[in-house]
Amino acid sequence: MTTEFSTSDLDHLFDALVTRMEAERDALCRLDGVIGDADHGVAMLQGMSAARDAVRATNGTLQDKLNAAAKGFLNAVGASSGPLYATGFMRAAKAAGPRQAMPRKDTPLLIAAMAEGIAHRGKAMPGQKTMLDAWAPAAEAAGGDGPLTDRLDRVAAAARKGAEATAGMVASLGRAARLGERSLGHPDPGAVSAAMIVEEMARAFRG
Amino acid sequence: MTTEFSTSDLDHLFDALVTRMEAERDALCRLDGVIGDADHGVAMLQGMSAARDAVRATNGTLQDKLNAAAKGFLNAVGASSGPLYATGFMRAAKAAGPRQAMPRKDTPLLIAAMAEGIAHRGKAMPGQKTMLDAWAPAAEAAGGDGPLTDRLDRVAAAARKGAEATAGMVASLGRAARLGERSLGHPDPGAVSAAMIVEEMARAFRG
Amino acid sequence: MLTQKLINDGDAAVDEMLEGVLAAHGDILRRPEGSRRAVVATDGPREGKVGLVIGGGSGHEPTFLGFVGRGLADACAIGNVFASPPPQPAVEAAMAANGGAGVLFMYGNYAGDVMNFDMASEMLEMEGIEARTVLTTDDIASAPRDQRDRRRGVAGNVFIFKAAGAAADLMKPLDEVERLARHANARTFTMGVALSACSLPQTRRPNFDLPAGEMEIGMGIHGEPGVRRGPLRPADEVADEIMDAILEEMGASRGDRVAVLVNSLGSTPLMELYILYRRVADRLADAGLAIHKALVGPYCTSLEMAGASITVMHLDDELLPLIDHPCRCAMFREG
Amino acid sequence: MLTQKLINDGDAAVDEMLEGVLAAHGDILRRPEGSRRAVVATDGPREGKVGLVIGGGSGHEPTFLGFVGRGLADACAIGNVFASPPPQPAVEAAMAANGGAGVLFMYGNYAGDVMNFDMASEMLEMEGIEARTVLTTDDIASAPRDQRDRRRGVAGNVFIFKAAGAAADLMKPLDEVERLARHANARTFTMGVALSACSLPQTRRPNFDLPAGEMEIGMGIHGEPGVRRGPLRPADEVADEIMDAILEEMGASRGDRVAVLVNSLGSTPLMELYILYRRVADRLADAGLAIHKALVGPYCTSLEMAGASITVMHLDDELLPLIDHPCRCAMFREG
Ligand SMILES: Nc1ncnc2c1ncn2[C@@H]1O[C@H](COP(=O)(O)OP(=O)(O)O)[C@@H](O)[C@H]1O
Ligand SMILES: Nc1ncnc2c1ncn2[C@@H]1O[C@H](COP(=O)(O)OP(=O)(O)O)[C@@H](O)[C@H]1O
Ligand SMILES: [Mg+2]
Ligand SMILES: [Mg+2]
Ligand SMILES: [Mg+2]
Ligand SMILES: [Mg+2]
Repeated sequence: MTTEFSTSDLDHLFDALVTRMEAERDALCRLDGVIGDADHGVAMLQGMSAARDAVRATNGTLQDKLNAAAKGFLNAVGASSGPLYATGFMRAAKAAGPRQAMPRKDTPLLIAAMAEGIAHRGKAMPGQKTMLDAWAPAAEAAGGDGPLTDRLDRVAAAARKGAEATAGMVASLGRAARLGERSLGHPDPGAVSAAMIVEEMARAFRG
Repeated sequence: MTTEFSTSDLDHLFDALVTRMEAERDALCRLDGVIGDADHGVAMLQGMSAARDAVRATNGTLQDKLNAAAKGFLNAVGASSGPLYATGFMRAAKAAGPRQAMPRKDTPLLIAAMAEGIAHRGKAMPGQKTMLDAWAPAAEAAGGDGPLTDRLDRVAAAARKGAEATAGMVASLGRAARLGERSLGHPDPGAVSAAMIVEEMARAFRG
Repeated sequence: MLTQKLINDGDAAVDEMLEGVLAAHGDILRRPEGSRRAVVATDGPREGKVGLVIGGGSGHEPTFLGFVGRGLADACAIGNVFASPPPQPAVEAAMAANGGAGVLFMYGNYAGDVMNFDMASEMLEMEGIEARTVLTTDDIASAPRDQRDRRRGVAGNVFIFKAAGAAADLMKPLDEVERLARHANARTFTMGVALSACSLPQTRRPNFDLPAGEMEIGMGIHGEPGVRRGPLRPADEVADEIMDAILEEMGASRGDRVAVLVNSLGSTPLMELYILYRRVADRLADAGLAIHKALVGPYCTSLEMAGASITVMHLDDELLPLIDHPCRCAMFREG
Repeated sequence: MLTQKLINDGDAAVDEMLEGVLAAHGDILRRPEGSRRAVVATDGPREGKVGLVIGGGSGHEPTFLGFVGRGLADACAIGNVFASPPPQPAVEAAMAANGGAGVLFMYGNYAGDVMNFDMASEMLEMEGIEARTVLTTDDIASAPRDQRDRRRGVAGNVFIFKAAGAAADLMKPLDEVERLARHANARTFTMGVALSACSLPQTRRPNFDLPAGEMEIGMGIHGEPGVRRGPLRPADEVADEIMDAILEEMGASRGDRVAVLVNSLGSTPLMELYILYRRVADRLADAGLAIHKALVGPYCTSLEMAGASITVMHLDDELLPLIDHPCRCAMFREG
């Protein structure tokens, strides 16, 4: 296990993200079917697949690859997830910088950067029952200190907890907002997939 | 029990036919669904209801009432059953003649007349898997001798047996003809409803 | 479990639909005085013109009543769901369409329709109105090629009626309209598949059972079983099977022109129809045939049945201008 | 149990549909050079004309791409099923539609669409092309009246796009086209019910569960849950509930004119739509409103969902000629 997170580690992260989304596609669609339009799993799988292809096709720095991921995801998907994840990946690209590798201890910053991008693009506030309710607590946990694995564990746990908490929220943004009280009791699909993505990132960063 | 079959007996016969078709509508539709277009029960109920209404609205002879039944049935239904039963009722009207009542012992002739009308209109041959495969044997049995109740029992049994036998025939007329061998094993809905109608007529004629 | 429908009363569905159609398309359609189940084009029938009268069961909308209007059919007789109209509305439609040059009945070849329309023709004869009949028999799956006259009429109706309607609109005499109608029918070929059952408004139960993962090949437009049942296959393979059969029947030469209809039987959406059309266009191009006209959509339906049919009309110098002839119907417009 | 569809590969369905559309309607539509998911009208855009660009997810056909053509939209950006297109095709559509007088984006008000089209507008700004945006918000069930700008855009798109497209075709300047588009949107009201779920080509599973005997009232056009779930009721009662809500919102005066659309969400057949229309016409007559234009059919669908929506556009002297303005699109023609 090296102390560096390299471009090839990034390639593997995107492989893992695709595998995870493949496994979860139908479950995410079902969640979206309850309060949305049932396509979230399809969008996330298509987006991550395109991102993975773009990342693999790019021979460059972490920044280049993450920018390619952003573009690949966006052009394959559109929808809500497209602009949100594209902006997230672009912020992560900036945070990773034009390097072939970065210290693993700094990788939690990528999660914080993703969250910032998503918040910037979607203009959601925590508590509105969106993917930000998983990304924002993850970002907050990413800022903590202690050994890397502990921090990453806390990051993943925070995202998961955040996603679970959306079940208790009334949506006020996105497709589900028109549901009002009827959205209560059902987790937000975007928050649930966010927790999965954070978990895969944490696993990959840990090494 | 009178020995005459009167216009008011005819009214009651049509009541019974409507009640029977009400009870059998969905079963006949299911049979038609297997080898046809699933509407036979609907057509027979609509037709008999309109015939009943027309019969009741006509203050005239048996002939008048049966002609009214023909017109009522036809105009309510169209389809295959419409012209067939309309022609059948018109022949029966002729056989009954311009009388208020007819001897019960002659009533089997009405069944034979119905069968003739149906054969004339549809130009079917026995064995082609149509309602004629119930009506034709009924008509033949109607020509037999012996006490009325025995004759009517034989008429009803012949119709039922004829209808059952259609399951073993390959259709060569009507909607099911395009099915070829696939029609084998399924009784013809028109023959099945014909056996029911013959049974109701036999019951009414018996008194 | 009853199927879900937006209706009031199953027995009233056809009459209520008709009221809605007349309310929406009063500029194009009206009911002849005293008639309940016939409609006539407001500006179709005229002195000296052959009257084209179409008809059949309901549940196939826009077929049949949607094709009444200037340039196409003059009048239509409307039956119950999947049931031929009785003779009476056919007579009323014919009387309304009659311009003194005779009337042509056109409808799909079904036992019930033949009996009812033949009775109507006899009644018209007594009125001194000459009524001829041309049956449509475009469903190549419904009988072998040497028994063409036993075949059913299905979605090809659209092109066949259109050709006949144009001929009548061009004031051709009855003999000629009849000849062109037969000619149009002889050159029109359809085959379809069904992916789910429909249900009648009265029973609200699936008309037949089709297990998941299967389709019915050669299905009629009333849910009558087709040629055979087989596993559901990809759209391109379905299009290929149908196009193989149609191209074989049609016997066209490279350079010939065709009109094509990719038709939804009801609930199959445009997305699937265009996926089919893409393959159909490829196959026609491979065969060296030029697509002169393409229709894609629900033109001849079976209530909410899922499935599609493909129709190809083999055009020639006579048919081409008839297919291009403008028409203005309640549910179909060209030119 | 997978739903039954005539497709090849769920992920390829939109692209294959688009190929079919271009093959069938090459006289009206083409793809801009190098573009995968944009279409432009062959004779729409022209020097000095405001370019009207519409777009949204697929699965609503004929909305959106079917409304591209002379007199209506100049170009369209095409997303995945129920998913906003990304910015790139929106930019390509805008470039193709641009006649130097600015571009107007029009689409339904959904979070995803807003984000993607806003990104497209930013990219166009960098190219020196002025792009304005008018969101459609006609679904009265999707938010209270005082939050009109949070409402969804649904089947009313047809009338709203048509009014804006006519204004652009009449060579009105960008300010005026934008004003009329907003005016058209403000006067258009839609509400729908769903009777069954649709399913995505990728998952082929019902998008949501709707127990037999129930309907979803105020359902969106992507299967998003509506206002509430209730027992399935007769067509007249459904029409009444919707018309009560629309008439209340519209606040029209006796003698006013309206355009009406009774729309199928997919598998609801014409028979049911006309039964609904019959009641809608009665209700409008009772309110003293004159129906100037009536559309009945599948205009804005959700794949094979069962259900229907009713749209009423409250016409005035500005909107009436725009609704009557001729248009010639791949899947919609007027005049
Ligand atoms: N403004 C927003 N900010 C953050 N997340 C959002 C916003 N709008 C929607 N989302 C997220 O997007 C998810 C839906 O994504 P997806 O199903 O792919 O797109 P769509 O809603 O276009 O179908 C929601 O569950 C929610 O988490
Ligand atoms: N030519 C014919 N002669 C006698 N019976 C016929 C003929 N054609 C059809 N039938 C009968 O009609 C029945 C179908 O009636 P129905 O379902 O009411 O009409 P349709 O076939 O028009 O839907 C068949 O089961 C068959 O018994
Ligand atoms: Mg979604
Ligand atoms: Mg039948
Ligand atoms: Mg029938
Ligand atoms: Mg979506």
